[in-house]
Amino acid sequence: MTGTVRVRFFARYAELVGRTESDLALALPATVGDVVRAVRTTVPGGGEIPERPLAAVNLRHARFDAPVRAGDEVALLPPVAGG
Amino acid sequence: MTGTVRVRFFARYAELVGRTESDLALALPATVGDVVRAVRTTVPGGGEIPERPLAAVNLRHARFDAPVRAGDEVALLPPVAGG
Amino acid sequence: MSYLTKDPILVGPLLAAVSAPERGGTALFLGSVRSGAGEDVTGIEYSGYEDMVEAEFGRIVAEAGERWRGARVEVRHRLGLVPVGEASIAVAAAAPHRAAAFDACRYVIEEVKKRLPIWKKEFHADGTTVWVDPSGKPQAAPR
Amino acid sequence: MSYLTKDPILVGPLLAAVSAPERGGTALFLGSVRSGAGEDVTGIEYSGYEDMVEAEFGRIVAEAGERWRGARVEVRHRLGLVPVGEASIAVAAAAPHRAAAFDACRYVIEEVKKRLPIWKKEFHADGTTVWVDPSGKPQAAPR
Repeated sequence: MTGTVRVRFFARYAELVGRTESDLALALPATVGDVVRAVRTTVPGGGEIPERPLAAVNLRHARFDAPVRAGDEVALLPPVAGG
Repeated sequence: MTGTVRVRFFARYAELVGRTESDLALALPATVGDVVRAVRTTVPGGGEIPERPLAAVNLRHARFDAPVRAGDEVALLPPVAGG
Repeated sequence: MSYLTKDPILVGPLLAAVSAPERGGTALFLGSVRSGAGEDVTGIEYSGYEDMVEAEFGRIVAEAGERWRGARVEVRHRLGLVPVGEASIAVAAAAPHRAAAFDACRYVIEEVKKRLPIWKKEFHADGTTVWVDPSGKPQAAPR
Repeated sequence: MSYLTKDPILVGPLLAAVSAPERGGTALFLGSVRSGAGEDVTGIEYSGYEDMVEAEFGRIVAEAGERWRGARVEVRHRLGLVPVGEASIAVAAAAPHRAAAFDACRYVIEEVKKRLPIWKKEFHADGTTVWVDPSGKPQAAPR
Protein backbone atom coordinates (compact mmCIF):
# COMPACT_ATOMS: atom_id res chain seq x y z
CA MET A 1 0.00 0.00 0.00
CA THR A 2 1.21 3.48 -0.85
CA GLY A 3 0.40 6.76 0.87
CA THR A 4 1.23 10.41 0.60
CA VAL A 5 2.87 12.52 3.28
CA ARG A 6 3.50 16.22 3.27
CA VAL A 7 7.21 16.95 3.87
CA ARG A 8 8.21 20.39 5.07
CA PHE A 9 11.65 22.00 4.86
CA PHE A 10 12.93 24.87 6.97
CA ALA A 11 15.79 27.34 7.11
CA ARG A 12 18.97 25.92 5.55
CA TYR A 13 17.25 22.72 4.47
CA ALA A 14 14.66 24.75 2.54
CA GLU A 15 17.53 26.53 0.81
CA LEU A 16 19.25 23.22 -0.04
CA VAL A 17 16.19 21.77 -1.77
CA GLY A 18 14.91 25.11 -3.09
CA ARG A 19 11.43 24.60 -1.70
CA THR A 20 9.51 24.66 1.60
CA GLU A 21 7.35 21.60 1.09
CA SER A 22 6.87 18.53 -1.03
CA ASP A 23 4.20 15.82 -1.23
CA LEU A 24 5.90 12.48 -1.18
CA ALA A 25 4.39 9.09 -2.06
CA LEU A 26 5.90 6.15 -0.24
CA ALA A 27 5.19 2.57 0.75
CA LEU A 28 3.30 2.19 4.04
CA PRO A 29 3.81 1.40 6.84
CA ALA A 30 6.76 3.76 6.97
CA THR A 31 8.96 5.55 9.50
CA VAL A 32 10.55 8.97 9.70
CA GLY A 33 13.72 7.28 8.49
CA ASP A 34 11.95 6.06 5.35
CA VAL A 35 10.77 9.61 4.63
CA VAL A 36 14.28 10.99 5.06
CA ARG A 37 15.72 8.35 2.73
CA ALA A 38 13.04 9.14 0.12
CA VAL A 39 13.77 12.86 0.38
CA ARG A 40 17.51 12.29 0.02
CA THR A 41 17.09 10.14 -3.10
CA THR A 42 14.12 11.69 -4.90
CA VAL A 43 14.02 15.43 -4.05
CA PRO A 44 16.55 17.53 -6.02
CA GLY A 45 19.17 18.79 -3.54
CA GLY A 46 17.84 16.41 -0.89
CA GLY A 47 21.13 14.51 -0.79
CA GLU A 48 22.68 17.48 1.01
CA ILE A 49 20.34 17.04 3.96
CA PRO A 50 22.06 14.96 6.67
CA GLU A 51 21.25 11.26 6.89
CA ARG A 52 19.74 11.69 10.35
CA PRO A 53 18.26 15.17 10.68
CA LEU A 54 15.97 16.28 13.49
CA ALA A 55 12.40 15.59 12.49
CA ALA A 56 8.85 16.26 13.60
CA VAL A 57 5.60 14.47 12.79
CA ASN A 58 2.38 16.45 13.09
CA LEU A 59 4.04 19.27 15.06
CA ARG A 60 5.85 17.02 17.56
CA HIS A 61 9.49 16.03 17.69
CA ALA A 62 9.79 12.47 16.43
CA ARG A 63 12.50 9.84 16.51
CA PHE A 64 13.98 8.28 13.42
CA ASP A 65 11.99 5.08 13.95
CA ALA A 66 8.67 6.84 14.65
CA PRO A 67 5.78 5.66 12.44
CA VAL A 68 4.45 7.84 9.64
CA ARG A 69 0.90 7.47 8.33
CA ALA A 70 -0.81 8.66 5.16
CA GLY A 71 -1.66 12.36 5.48
CA ASP A 72 0.95 13.06 8.14
CA GLU A 73 3.04 16.22 8.04
CA VAL A 74 6.71 15.35 8.39
CA ALA A 75 9.15 18.22 8.96
CA LEU A 76 12.92 18.03 8.59
CA LEU A 77 14.51 20.44 11.04
CA PRO A 78 18.03 21.91 10.99
CA PRO A 79 19.63 22.12 14.46
CA VAL A 80 17.23 24.38 16.39
CA ALA A 81 18.43 27.79 17.54
CA GLY A 82 15.47 29.40 19.27
CA GLY A 83 15.67 31.82 22.14
CA MET B 1 39.04 55.86 79.49
CA THR B 2 35.46 56.59 78.52
CA GLY B 3 34.01 57.33 75.11
CA THR B 4 30.71 58.10 73.48
CA VAL B 5 29.04 56.04 70.77
CA ARG B 6 25.88 56.82 68.85
CA VAL B 7 23.41 53.94 69.15
CA ARG B 8 20.61 53.67 66.59
CA PHE B 9 17.37 51.74 66.95
CA PHE B 10 15.14 50.55 64.13
CA ALA B 11 11.67 49.16 63.53
CA ARG B 12 10.40 47.17 66.53
CA TYR B 13 13.44 48.01 68.63
CA ALA B 14 12.80 51.72 68.13
CA GLU B 15 9.25 51.18 69.33
CA LEU B 16 10.47 49.24 72.39
CA VAL B 17 12.79 52.04 73.54
CA GLY B 18 10.58 54.87 72.26
CA ARG B 19 13.44 56.52 70.39
CA THR B 20 15.54 56.09 67.24
CA GLU B 21 18.93 56.99 68.67
CA SER B 22 20.84 57.50 71.87
CA ASP B 23 24.34 58.73 72.70
CA LEU B 24 25.89 56.30 75.12
CA ALA B 25 29.00 56.81 77.27
CA LEU B 26 30.93 53.65 78.02
CA ALA B 27 34.34 52.39 79.09
CA LEU B 28 36.77 51.82 76.21
CA PRO B 29 38.00 49.57 74.72
CA ALA B 30 34.54 48.08 74.19
CA THR B 31 32.76 45.60 71.96
CA VAL B 32 29.33 45.44 70.35
CA GLY B 33 28.37 43.17 73.26
CA ASP B 34 29.31 45.89 75.76
CA VAL B 35 27.10 48.38 73.91
CA VAL B 36 24.17 45.95 73.90
CA ARG B 37 24.56 45.32 77.63
CA ALA B 38 24.69 49.07 78.33
CA VAL B 39 21.56 49.63 76.23
CA ARG B 40 19.69 46.85 78.02
CA THR B 41 20.56 48.20 81.47
CA THR B 42 20.54 51.98 81.03
CA VAL B 43 18.07 52.81 78.23
CA PRO B 44 14.39 52.75 79.32
CA GLY B 45 12.72 49.81 77.56
CA GLY B 46 16.14 48.50 76.47
CA GLY B 47 15.69 45.34 78.51
CA GLU B 48 13.13 44.14 75.97
CA ILE B 49 15.75 44.07 73.22
CA PRO B 50 17.18 40.53 72.90
CA GLU B 51 20.49 39.77 74.58
CA ARG B 52 22.16 39.08 71.24
CA PRO B 53 20.52 41.18 68.53
CA LEU B 54 21.92 41.66 65.05
CA ALA B 55 24.19 44.69 65.04
CA ALA B 56 26.10 46.95 62.69
CA VAL B 57 29.06 49.23 63.29
CA ASN B 58 29.53 52.14 60.90
CA LEU B 59 27.07 50.72 58.34
CA ARG B 60 28.52 47.20 58.31
CA HIS B 61 27.20 44.07 59.94
CA ALA B 62 29.31 43.36 63.03
CA ARG B 63 29.71 40.38 65.31
CA PHE B 64 29.04 40.51 69.04
CA ASP B 65 32.77 40.64 69.81
CA ALA B 66 33.59 43.32 67.21
CA PRO B 67 35.44 46.35 68.64
CA VAL B 68 33.68 49.67 69.10
CA ARG B 69 35.57 52.95 69.17
CA ALA B 70 34.64 56.43 70.33
CA GLY B 71 32.49 58.15 67.75
CA ASP B 72 31.30 54.90 66.14
CA GLU B 73 27.69 54.46 65.09
CA VAL B 74 26.34 51.21 66.49
CA ALA B 75 22.96 50.01 65.20
CA LEU B 76 20.79 47.33 66.78
CA LEU B 77 18.85 45.56 64.06
CA PRO B 78 15.70 43.44 64.40
CA PRO B 79 15.72 40.35 62.16
CA VAL B 80 16.04 41.80 58.65
CA ALA B 81 13.16 41.38 56.21
CA GLY B 82 14.24 43.15 53.04
CA GLY B 83 13.20 42.18 49.57
CA MET C 1 -3.31 34.27 21.39
CA SER C 2 0.07 33.64 19.83
CA TYR C 3 3.46 33.09 21.39
CA LEU C 4 5.01 34.69 18.30
CA THR C 5 5.28 38.31 17.27
CA LYS C 6 6.97 40.25 14.48
CA ASP C 7 7.05 43.38 16.64
CA PRO C 8 9.37 44.35 19.49
CA ILE C 9 8.48 42.40 22.63
CA LEU C 10 6.81 44.50 25.32
CA VAL C 11 7.81 43.51 28.83
CA GLY C 12 5.04 45.33 30.68
CA PRO C 13 2.07 43.34 29.34
CA LEU C 14 4.00 40.09 29.87
CA LEU C 15 4.67 40.90 33.53
CA ALA C 16 1.06 42.00 33.98
CA ALA C 17 -0.19 38.73 32.50
CA VAL C 18 1.54 36.61 35.14
CA SER C 19 1.06 38.87 38.16
CA ALA C 20 -1.54 38.22 40.87
CA PRO C 21 -1.84 39.04 44.60
CA GLU C 22 -0.92 35.49 45.62
CA ARG C 23 2.21 35.40 43.46
CA GLY C 24 4.88 37.39 45.32
CA GLY C 25 7.85 36.48 43.13
CA THR C 26 8.28 37.17 39.43
CA ALA C 27 11.27 36.23 37.29
CA LEU C 28 11.75 37.53 33.77
CA PHE C 29 14.32 36.45 31.22
CA LEU C 30 15.14 38.45 28.11
CA GLY C 31 17.33 37.01 25.38
CA SER C 32 18.71 39.75 23.15
CA VAL C 33 20.66 39.80 19.92
CA ARG C 34 24.27 40.06 20.96
CA SER C 35 27.30 41.57 19.31
CA GLY C 36 30.47 41.02 21.29
CA ALA C 37 33.79 42.83 20.99
CA GLY C 38 35.34 42.26 17.56
CA GLU C 39 32.09 40.92 16.12
CA ASP C 40 30.23 42.62 13.29
CA VAL C 41 26.75 41.15 13.71
CA THR C 42 24.14 43.78 12.91
CA GLY C 43 21.07 41.66 13.49
CA ILE C 44 19.59 38.20 13.39
CA GLU C 45 16.69 37.05 11.27
CA TYR C 46 14.53 34.53 13.13
CA SER C 47 12.34 32.12 11.23
CA GLY C 48 10.34 29.23 12.59
CA TYR C 49 8.07 26.31 11.93
CA GLU C 50 5.31 28.48 13.26
CA ASP C 51 2.54 25.94 13.85
CA MET C 52 4.96 23.69 15.70
CA VAL C 53 6.43 26.61 17.67
CA GLU C 54 2.95 27.42 18.99
CA ALA C 55 2.34 23.78 19.89
CA GLU C 56 5.76 23.27 21.49
CA PHE C 57 5.50 26.52 23.48
CA GLY C 58 2.11 25.35 24.74
CA ARG C 59 3.62 22.06 25.88
CA ILE C 60 6.59 23.71 27.59
CA VAL C 61 4.39 26.23 29.42
CA ALA C 62 2.05 23.43 30.54
CA GLU C 63 4.99 21.36 31.80
CA ALA C 64 6.23 24.31 33.87
CA GLY C 65 2.74 24.82 35.32
CA GLU C 66 2.54 21.17 36.36
CA ARG C 67 6.02 21.05 37.81
CA TRP C 68 5.70 24.30 39.78
CA ARG C 69 2.11 24.37 41.03
CA GLY C 70 0.91 27.89 41.58
CA ALA C 71 3.34 29.25 39.00
CA ARG C 72 2.10 31.15 35.96
CA VAL C 73 4.29 31.44 32.87
CA GLU C 74 4.08 33.61 29.76
CA VAL C 75 6.48 33.66 26.84
CA ARG C 76 6.97 35.53 23.56
CA HIS C 77 9.37 34.88 20.72
CA ARG C 78 10.02 37.43 18.04
CA LEU C 79 10.34 36.48 14.36
CA GLY C 80 11.86 38.45 11.50
CA LEU C 81 14.96 40.61 11.58
CA VAL C 82 15.88 41.67 15.12
CA PRO C 83 18.58 44.32 15.47
CA VAL C 84 21.44 43.98 17.96
CA GLY C 85 20.34 44.88 21.49
CA GLU C 86 16.67 44.02 21.01
CA ALA C 87 15.04 40.99 22.61
CA SER C 88 14.23 37.90 20.57
CA ILE C 89 12.61 36.10 23.49
CA ALA C 90 11.00 36.98 26.80
CA VAL C 91 9.93 34.51 29.49
CA ALA C 92 7.98 35.70 32.54
CA ALA C 93 7.22 33.40 35.48
CA ALA C 94 5.40 34.36 38.67
CA ALA C 95 4.89 32.15 41.70
CA PRO C 96 4.01 32.50 45.38
CA HIS C 97 7.73 32.39 46.26
CA ARG C 98 10.89 33.31 44.43
CA ALA C 99 12.54 29.90 44.07
CA ALA C 100 9.67 28.57 41.95
CA ALA C 101 9.57 31.76 39.87
CA PHE C 102 13.29 31.51 39.06
CA ASP C 103 13.17 27.77 38.44
CA ALA C 104 10.10 27.88 36.19
CA CYS C 105 11.57 30.76 34.18
CA ARG C 106 14.86 28.94 33.78
CA TYR C 107 13.12 25.70 32.82
CA VAL C 108 11.23 27.40 30.01
CA ILE C 109 14.26 29.07 28.44
CA GLU C 110 16.36 25.88 28.67
CA GLU C 111 13.61 23.82 27.00
CA VAL C 112 13.15 26.51 24.36
CA LYS C 113 16.84 26.25 23.45
CA LYS C 114 16.54 22.48 23.08
CA ARG C 115 13.12 22.06 21.50
CA LEU C 116 11.74 25.13 19.76
CA PRO C 117 11.92 24.86 15.95
CA ILE C 118 13.30 28.32 15.30
CA TRP C 119 16.36 29.22 13.26
CA LYS C 120 18.70 32.18 13.17
CA LYS C 121 20.39 33.79 10.21
CA GLU C 122 23.10 36.21 11.30
CA PHE C 123 23.49 39.42 9.33
CA HIS C 124 27.01 40.86 9.24
CA ALA C 125 28.20 44.39 8.56
CA ASP C 126 29.82 43.27 5.27
CA GLY C 127 26.47 42.09 3.93
CA THR C 128 27.08 38.36 4.37
CA THR C 129 24.66 36.10 6.17
CA VAL C 130 25.30 32.91 8.12
CA TRP C 131 22.91 30.29 9.46
CA VAL C 132 23.66 29.80 13.13
CA ASP C 133 24.24 26.16 14.01
CA PRO C 134 24.22 25.83 17.81
CA SER C 135 26.16 22.60 17.44
CA GLY C 136 29.02 24.89 16.51
CA LYS C 137 29.31 24.73 12.74
CA PRO C 138 28.41 28.09 11.15
CA GLN C 139 27.49 27.62 7.51
CA ALA C 140 27.34 30.34 4.91
CA ALA C 141 23.83 30.83 3.62
CA PRO C 142 23.45 30.76 -0.17
CA ARG C 143 22.17 34.19 -1.23
CA MET D 1 22.14 57.68 42.67
CA SER D 2 20.15 55.81 45.28
CA TYR D 3 19.08 52.20 45.50
CA LEU D 4 15.99 53.34 47.41
CA THR D 5 12.78 54.93 46.22
CA LYS D 6 9.47 55.89 47.75
CA ASP D 7 7.77 55.65 44.37
CA PRO D 8 6.60 52.61 42.41
CA ILE D 9 9.58 50.84 40.86
CA LEU D 10 9.83 51.24 37.09
CA VAL D 11 11.12 48.16 35.32
CA GLY D 12 11.96 49.81 32.00
CA PRO D 13 14.74 52.12 33.19
CA LEU D 14 16.24 49.29 35.27
CA LEU D 15 16.41 46.97 32.24
CA ALA D 16 17.82 49.78 30.12
CA ALA D 17 20.52 50.47 32.71
CA VAL D 18 21.97 46.96 32.47
CA SER D 19 21.52 46.35 28.75
CA ALA D 20 24.39 46.54 26.25
CA PRO D 21 25.12 44.91 22.87
CA GLU D 22 27.60 42.46 24.41
CA ARG D 23 25.15 41.30 27.10
CA GLY D 24 22.72 38.91 25.41
CA GLY D 25 20.98 37.62 28.53
CA THR D 26 19.02 39.64 31.07
CA ALA D 27 17.31 38.31 34.19
CA LEU D 28 14.92 40.39 36.26
CA PHE D 29 13.43 39.56 39.62
CA LEU D 30 10.46 41.38 41.11
CA GLY D 31 9.39 40.81 44.68
CA SER D 32 5.83 41.97 45.25
CA VAL D 33 3.64 42.37 48.29
CA ARG D 34 1.68 39.16 48.51
CA SER D 35 -1.73 38.32 49.86
CA GLY D 36 -2.52 34.63 49.70
CA ALA D 37 -5.89 32.92 49.95
CA GLY D 38 -7.45 33.52 53.37
CA GLU D 39 -5.03 36.34 54.18
CA ASP D 40 -6.15 39.90 54.74
CA VAL D 41 -2.89 41.80 54.14
CA THR D 42 -3.63 45.10 52.43
CA GLY D 43 -0.07 46.35 52.21
CA ILE D 44 3.35 46.37 53.80
CA GLU D 45 5.22 49.37 55.12
CA TYR D 46 8.94 49.09 54.47
CA SER D 47 11.41 51.02 56.58
CA GLY D 48 15.18 50.76 56.56
CA TYR D 49 18.47 51.86 58.00
CA GLU D 50 18.86 53.90 54.86
CA ASP D 51 22.57 54.79 54.99
CA MET D 52 23.43 51.18 55.62
CA VAL D 53 21.04 49.93 52.95
CA GLU D 54 22.85 52.06 50.38
CA ALA D 55 26.24 50.77 51.58
CA GLU D 56 25.15 47.13 51.76
CA PHE D 57 23.50 47.28 48.31
CA GLY D 58 26.75 48.71 46.94
CA ARG D 59 28.71 45.83 48.43
CA ILE D 60 26.29 43.18 47.15
CA VAL D 61 26.27 44.62 43.63
CA ALA D 62 30.08 44.82 43.64
CA GLU D 63 30.34 41.19 44.80
CA ALA D 64 28.08 40.07 41.95
CA GLY D 65 30.17 42.03 39.45
CA GLU D 66 33.36 40.37 40.69
CA ARG D 67 31.91 36.89 40.77
CA TRP D 68 30.28 37.09 37.32
CA ARG D 69 32.71 39.08 35.19
CA GLY D 70 30.93 40.86 32.39
CA ALA D 71 27.70 40.96 34.35
CA ARG D 72 25.99 44.25 35.16
CA VAL D 73 23.53 44.48 38.02
CA GLU D 74 21.01 47.12 39.08
CA VAL D 75 18.66 47.01 42.01
CA ARG D 76 15.91 49.13 43.58
CA HIS D 77 14.10 48.75 46.88
CA ARG D 78 10.95 50.65 47.65
CA LEU D 79 10.30 52.17 51.08
CA GLY D 80 7.02 53.33 52.62
CA LEU D 81 3.63 51.68 52.31
CA VAL D 82 3.46 49.33 49.32
CA PRO D 83 0.01 47.97 48.41
CA VAL D 84 -0.59 44.30 47.64
CA GLY D 85 0.51 43.41 44.10
CA GLU D 86 3.13 46.15 43.77
CA ALA D 87 6.86 45.47 43.78
CA SER D 88 8.98 46.19 46.83
CA ILE D 89 12.21 45.14 45.13
CA ALA D 90 13.54 44.75 41.59
CA VAL D 91 16.87 43.19 40.62
CA ALA D 92 18.09 43.32 37.02
CA ALA D 93 21.21 41.44 35.89
CA ALA D 94 22.57 41.31 32.34
CA ALA D 95 25.49 39.21 31.15
CA PRO D 96 26.90 37.90 27.88
CA HIS D 97 25.13 34.57 28.47
CA ARG D 98 22.02 33.55 30.33
CA ALA D 99 23.52 31.39 33.08
CA ALA D 100 25.49 34.29 34.52
CA ALA D 101 22.49 36.62 34.24
CA PHE D 102 20.27 34.21 36.19
CA ASP D 103 22.94 33.41 38.75
CA ALA D 104 23.92 37.03 39.41
CA CYS D 105 20.26 38.03 39.75
CA ARG D 106 19.58 35.18 42.15
CA TYR D 107 22.71 35.96 44.16
CA VAL D 108 21.63 39.55 44.72
CA ILE D 109 18.12 38.72 45.92
CA GLU D 110 19.38 35.95 48.23
CA GLU D 111 21.97 38.28 49.79
CA VAL D 112 19.37 41.03 50.12
CA LYS D 113 17.15 38.70 52.12
CA LYS D 114 20.03 37.87 54.45
CA ARG D 115 21.80 41.20 54.79
CA LEU D 116 19.74 44.25 53.91
CA PRO D 117 18.60 46.21 57.01
CA ILE D 118 15.00 46.69 55.97
CA TRP D 119 11.91 45.85 57.98
CA LYS D 120 8.30 45.15 57.11
CA LYS D 121 5.18 46.10 58.98
CA GLU D 122 2.14 44.26 57.63
CA PHE D 123 -1.13 46.16 57.42
CA HIS D 124 -4.25 44.05 57.79
CA ALA D 125 -7.82 44.71 56.67
CA ASP D 126 -8.99 45.01 60.31
CA GLY D 127 -6.58 47.88 60.93
CA THR D 128 -4.00 45.93 62.92
CA THR D 129 -0.31 45.96 62.06
CA VAL D 130 2.33 43.30 62.62
CA TRP D 131 6.11 43.46 62.34
CA VAL D 132 7.22 40.64 60.07
CA ASP D 133 9.88 38.50 61.67
CA PRO D 134 11.37 36.26 58.96
CA SER D 135 12.54 33.91 61.72
CA GLY D 136 8.87 33.05 62.00
CA LYS D 137 7.61 34.92 65.06
CA PRO D 138 5.11 37.61 64.08
CA GLN D 139 4.83 40.22 66.81
CA ALA D 140 2.02 42.72 67.17
CA ALA D 141 3.29 46.24 66.77
CA PRO D 142 2.37 48.69 69.55
CA ARG D 143 0.25 51.43 67.97
